[in-house]
Amino acid sequence: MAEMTYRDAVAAAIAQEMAHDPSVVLIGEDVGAAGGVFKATVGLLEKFGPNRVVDTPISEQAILGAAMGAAMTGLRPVAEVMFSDFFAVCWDIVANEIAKARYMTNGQVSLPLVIRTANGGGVRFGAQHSQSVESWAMSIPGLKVVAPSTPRDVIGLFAAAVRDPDPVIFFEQKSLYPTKGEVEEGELVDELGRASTRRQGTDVTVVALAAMVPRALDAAEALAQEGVSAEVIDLRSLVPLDVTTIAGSVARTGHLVTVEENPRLCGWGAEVASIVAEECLFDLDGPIVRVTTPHAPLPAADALEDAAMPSVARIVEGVRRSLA
Amino acid sequence: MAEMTYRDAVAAAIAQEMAHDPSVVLIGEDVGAAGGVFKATVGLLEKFGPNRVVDTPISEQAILGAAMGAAMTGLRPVAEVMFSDFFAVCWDIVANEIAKARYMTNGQVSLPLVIRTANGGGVRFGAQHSQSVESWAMSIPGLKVVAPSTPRDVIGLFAAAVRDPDPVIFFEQKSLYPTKGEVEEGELVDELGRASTRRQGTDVTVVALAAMVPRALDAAEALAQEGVSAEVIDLRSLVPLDVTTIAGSVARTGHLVTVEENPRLCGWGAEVASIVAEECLFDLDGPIVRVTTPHAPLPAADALEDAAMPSVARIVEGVRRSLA
Amino acid sequence: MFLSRSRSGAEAPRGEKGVSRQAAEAPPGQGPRPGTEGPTGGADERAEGREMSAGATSSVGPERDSGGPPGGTQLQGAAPDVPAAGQGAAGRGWSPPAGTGTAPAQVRISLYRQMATMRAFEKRAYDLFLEGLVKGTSHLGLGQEAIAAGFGEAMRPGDYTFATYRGHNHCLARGVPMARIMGELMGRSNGLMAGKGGSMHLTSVEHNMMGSYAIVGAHLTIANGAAWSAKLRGSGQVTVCFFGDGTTNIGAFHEALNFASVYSLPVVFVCENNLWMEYTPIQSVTAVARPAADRAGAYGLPPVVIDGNDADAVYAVASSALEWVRSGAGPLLIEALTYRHGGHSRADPGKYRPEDELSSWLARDPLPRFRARLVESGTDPAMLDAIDLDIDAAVARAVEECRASGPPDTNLVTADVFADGGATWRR
Amino acid sequence: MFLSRSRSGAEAPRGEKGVSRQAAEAPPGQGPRPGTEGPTGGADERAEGREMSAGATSSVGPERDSGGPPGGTQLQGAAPDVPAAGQGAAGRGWSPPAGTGTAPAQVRISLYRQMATMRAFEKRAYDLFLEGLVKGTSHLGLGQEAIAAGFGEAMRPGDYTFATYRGHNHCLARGVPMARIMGELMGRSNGLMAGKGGSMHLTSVEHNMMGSYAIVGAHLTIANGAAWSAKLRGSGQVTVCFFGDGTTNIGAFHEALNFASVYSLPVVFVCENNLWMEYTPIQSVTAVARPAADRAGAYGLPPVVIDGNDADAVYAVASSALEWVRSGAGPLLIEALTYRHGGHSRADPGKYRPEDELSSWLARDPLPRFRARLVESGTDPAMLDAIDLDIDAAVARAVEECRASGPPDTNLVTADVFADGGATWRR
Ligand SMILES: Cc1ncc(C[n+]2csc(CCOP(=O)(O)OP(=O)(O)O)c2C)c(N)n1
Ligand SMILES: Cc1ncc(C[n+]2csc(CCOP(=O)(O)OP(=O)(O)O)c2C)c(N)n1
Ligand SMILES: [Mg+2]
Ligand SMILES: [Mg+2]
Repeated sequence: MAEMTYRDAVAAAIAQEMAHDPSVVLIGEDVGAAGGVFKATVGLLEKFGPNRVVDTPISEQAILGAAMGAAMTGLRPVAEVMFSDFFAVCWDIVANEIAKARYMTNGQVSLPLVIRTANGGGVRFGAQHSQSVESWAMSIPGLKVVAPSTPRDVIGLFAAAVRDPDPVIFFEQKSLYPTKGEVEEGELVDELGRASTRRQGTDVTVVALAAMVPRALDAAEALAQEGVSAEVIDLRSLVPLDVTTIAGSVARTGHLVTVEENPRLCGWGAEVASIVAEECLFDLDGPIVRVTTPHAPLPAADALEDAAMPSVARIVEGVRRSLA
Repeated sequence: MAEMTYRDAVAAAIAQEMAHDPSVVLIGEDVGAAGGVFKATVGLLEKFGPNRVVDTPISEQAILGAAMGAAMTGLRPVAEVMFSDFFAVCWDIVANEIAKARYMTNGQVSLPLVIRTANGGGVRFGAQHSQSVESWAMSIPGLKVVAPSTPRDVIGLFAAAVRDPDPVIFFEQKSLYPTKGEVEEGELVDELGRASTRRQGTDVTVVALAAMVPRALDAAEALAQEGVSAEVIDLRSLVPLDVTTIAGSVARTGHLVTVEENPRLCGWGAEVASIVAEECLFDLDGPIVRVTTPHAPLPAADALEDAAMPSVARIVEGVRRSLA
Repeated sequence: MFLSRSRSGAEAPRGEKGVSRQAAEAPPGQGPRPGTEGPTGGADERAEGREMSAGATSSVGPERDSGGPPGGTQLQGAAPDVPAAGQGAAGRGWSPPAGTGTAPAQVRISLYRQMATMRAFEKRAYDLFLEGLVKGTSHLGLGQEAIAAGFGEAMRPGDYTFATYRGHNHCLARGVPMARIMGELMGRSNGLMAGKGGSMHLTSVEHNMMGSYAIVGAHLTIANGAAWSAKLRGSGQVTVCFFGDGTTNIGAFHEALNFASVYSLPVVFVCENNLWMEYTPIQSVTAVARPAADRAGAYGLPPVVIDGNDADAVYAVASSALEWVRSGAGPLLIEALTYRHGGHSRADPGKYRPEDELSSWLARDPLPRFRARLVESGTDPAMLDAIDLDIDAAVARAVEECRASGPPDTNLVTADVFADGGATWRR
Repeated sequence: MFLSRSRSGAEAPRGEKGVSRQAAEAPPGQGPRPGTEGPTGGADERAEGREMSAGATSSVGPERDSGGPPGGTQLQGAAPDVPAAGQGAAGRGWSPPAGTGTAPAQVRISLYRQMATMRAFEKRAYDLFLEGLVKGTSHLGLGQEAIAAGFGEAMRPGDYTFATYRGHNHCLARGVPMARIMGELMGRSNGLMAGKGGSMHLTSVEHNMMGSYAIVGAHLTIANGAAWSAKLRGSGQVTVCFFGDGTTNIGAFHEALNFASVYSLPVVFVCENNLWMEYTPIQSVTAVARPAADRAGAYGLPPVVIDGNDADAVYAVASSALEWVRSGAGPLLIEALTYRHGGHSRADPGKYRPEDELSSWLARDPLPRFRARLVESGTDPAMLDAIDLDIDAAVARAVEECRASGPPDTNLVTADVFADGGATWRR
């Protein structure tokens, strides 16, 4: 066991997989010599050399297109999109090409690739550098979608993503980069599609992802003070989605609250809520409450951004509404 | 009253607005001399001249960027994205720039513009030319989202979109282009955000959009044969969303089924379902059922595409499940 | 109606060129700034004015203040015939003036004031960052001031500016008050956008500073739109769009340049080539040596590289380029060589850059270089010192104003998503 | 492990060039096609082989069948040192061979057979559309056959093809059976992708036909990836990427070309300039006269325009270009002038095109032109007639095979979204 930041866990995860499989290559803007703009790829160029760690021009379409073409022909590329907001400049390659290639070719094409990206707000980058766009990826058939909340999961889930034969979008939550956690020694490889129950509870199921997990845990702690026992589920992966764990928990608690950094409309919280409303309706003893940011872009100023993000207080309030 | 195709209604709508306001300009690929690849802009170049009807290179980012810059500075551009799938090549301009400009500038910038696009499947164009992406737009704060189901609504909603001070994404469902409907004479201008109850019913609320509206009506007809009275709501606009009409109907029927062309995850159906699960849970007497395409790209072959799209039979089956 | 049916209809006579243009309304609140009395280029529309030499550009006088509309305002004015697709005239034939030009003394003093203001402002911003008062990210233009100042001086008040996240200088160049910019960096209620945009999105429509954009490349396409609108409205406004060397490798750059050239839009694209992207040297990821100039030919434009650290040269080139573009001869692409003194963004010390590269560029710092040249050509150093003192005082006042401002009202979180002032997406 | 730690690690000695490359495995099911015995370019890796003249390119023999891996297979083979960013050598120095070359008679017969096959196939496809049997959209390459044939003949079996929705000819050129292509157009179970992709997405990994792409521009970036992979694997494979004139104005084109040049990727970009986008002439929306060639300089590449309606010329240029690119000298961009005889897609009669333009191009129809030249140079017309008859019979058989195939099983709707064969997104 060693304590490690989420940021360092990213580099460790990539190093683990590059060492494990020589067909793994890393490509992106400033990922090499600079060690990444978030310093999440430090040391990889030195370790694996410029053949396998490639600094690129500012050409997101070219980067992801190269990853796709390379994945078709024998490599396992890991491509970085520096901020997840930049998916918007290369969404065609992700949503129209990568996601659909296997299907359209009737299974001829395999795309074992990972696209890593820094996702989410809380660090005062403003509206074009703070979005949580994991739901964009979730909505596109053919993509797998992963978003770890701890350094340990960064490694385990990243390894699973790299070894997966399908394209995986790997969301690193930027507000978590400096956070620390224990990581066991040795190779770590998880399975995609397993949620983790971070806290057991009996009164309400709180489903969260990435940076909202610690916040949901804080809310659960606060709720415990007032006698409410909240179960907190960390989804870890949106596709595959661990409906079994969610439904099992709701069957016991009768109440569901989702907590996401996304704006109000059409986020994964809506998907989870509507699955439960379809499959577990009669388990419910109260309304399904979604805690999100308002349906607005994220503001830059600290005071405003803090007010926009789901806070512990808003999660607590959401739980109260679900129980009312 | 005159009968008109949905396709011709588009041209009529644009002509109405260009005649009404000289600051309205039309820009896009093949929209001018060719009258549009769907023949939905026929006659406009002849009527309004090349200053106001502009044929462009294949440069979707440049087209939408130009629309944005022009809208900031006194024009009311109508830009065409030929197939809605191509939003993926210019999503940055839509989601990061157009949607956020007013907010980020604290209200300094107004973007009175419309982006028209041919949306959806059913015409054997395959996975990259058949997507329904209205939910992509719905998920981005700052955009209004409209999708008419009839020739009459094409005109009324388009006029409302053009006259709206906010950016509106206007989805023309390509499978509806050849369909016909009655259109009253004279200028037609609707209000955005009003759903239309296309059929009254007492047992179940079926919420649909665009090409799924006629299909839902067919299903309601079939259900009537078996004694089930379905109310069919045509949303017409996703943002603003007419929650009042939906909730009012569910309060009466106790059952909700959504019908969308989207793949399974995170579509507007999930949003509608989760709003109802949050705000009207105790009105519900059965599970909320979403009828969608499978979570897969759309296949090209007719036999396969027909199997993928929500059919009358699948809608009927969905209603039965909601009533079970 | 600025586009009358009779002129744009199919029946309208084609080929009526050079229709007299009504003077456009100046946007509200936009007086001329001192130091902008540069040459006023001909605003005559020449939809087919290709291959025109710069010398042939006629100068017309009256609309010195031909400010266009700020966002959303609909303008009066006859529309020129915009060339149909492909009739566009690219800016072939123009070349930058030789030498550094001979700007009036008054302009040069203004250039100095501008650069010194930018320098003092950004140094203070950096200090405030170190104090923890500038909380978000920020990207300084220290060392790149001559470009912002030179173009800023040459532009008319009605011209439009589009900049990147590295946009403080360009805001200042358009006359945006320091306190409003600093307030935005500090996330205060007095900020230009009350803290909602942050340092990367500085916008002041009132000053025709049409925005700072944080996604590489996008704003080149948006700048085209403002230029298109100006052209259609016949307002004589020119758009100037600034961006970095790294931006030349993204798709939007390519689309925007081709588009501008095809429609002969009145826009000047200015590539501030500071040799670096964030942490990667542009040279290492670009197929050509001069990232902008070596691409100009791909858009039918002349290759232009200028010394971006020489305010006189920038001003001379900017004046000539604006005049040319304003004449209707189509867009231009100008690559200005420069260097950022610091790192890419706030905390980055920029240590990845070779020592000698940095020191050679510091030796070409545009501010002392210009000051020395001014003094050499007879300007009293005491006068420049007085300007410096003035500026220091102004910066100090601005910071005080910001410190006195509270945080923005949290109600703003859901304000102005839509034109009705709110964020309501339902009924 | 094709990239051993010791070679790629920081401690590895740099600069080991020209490490001997193990012959790459041929992809399964891929025998040589008749008529591919053209020159085999040197597969020697020269990571720093810039400014090399075509004449200096060494030819090495043995790996005639150096087919690379099809999708997903991991290959053995030593990796060359890929140049770090910016060390890339662009293809400067290459120029197309003068004249139309002197291909062996056998190659020329094969070129004829290829073109005649394409022509017969597409004419039949058009008939089937009129019969209502081709239901989706489709885009014919009638008139553009010489490009597909010329490159197809010059490519090795292991080389990769990337094409657009107008890709029937390119599929045929790689040896994909007609019935599988026609079946896909007809949405039958015997289709190349069992009807799931449709005419716009024809793909046969088995033939290294790596796909047809329907979003303009995207596949240029994907082609780079295959080239990058080939380079890293040291397989000697070249990627050839075909696209239209209209594609040169979209951002992805720009990003792809710069990227290929920076990393000296073994890829040939072939612009089939047929003068039209869908219904808009390319000239009207492009800032330069030659949409690809006039942009080549922006990527450090030589401008190349060839007669795309002359199969001999295309073959000669293709052979030379492939050899050059295979040598490690970096990518090339070739603009081939041609014309589509019909409309953009199935129902479009193409009436918007000037009569004389169409007739002048019909007079340069590559098929009769080539046939006449063959006969002139001594080929027995009876032999060509026999080939034609062969082809007619083959087309008829293919159509019969399609007619006999049923619609695809509807279970395919949810098959192969993920690698486990299904569409399950939950547990
Ligand atoms: C599409 C996109 N990709 C990447 C980034 C991250 N990024 C921000 S600034 C920058 C470097 C830009 O370099 P350049 O254009 O030279 O401008 P400079 O910062 O030197 O002024 C990068 C890569 C971005 N903002 N947008
Ligand atoms: C991004 C994108 N924009 C628009 C289209 C629609 N479209 C399909 S083909 C085409 C014309 C392409 O012209 P060109 O590149 O010259 O190829 P050609 O069809 O002539 O072979 C257009 C505009 C598209 N498929 N993708
Ligand atoms: Mg730079
Ligand atoms: Mg073409």
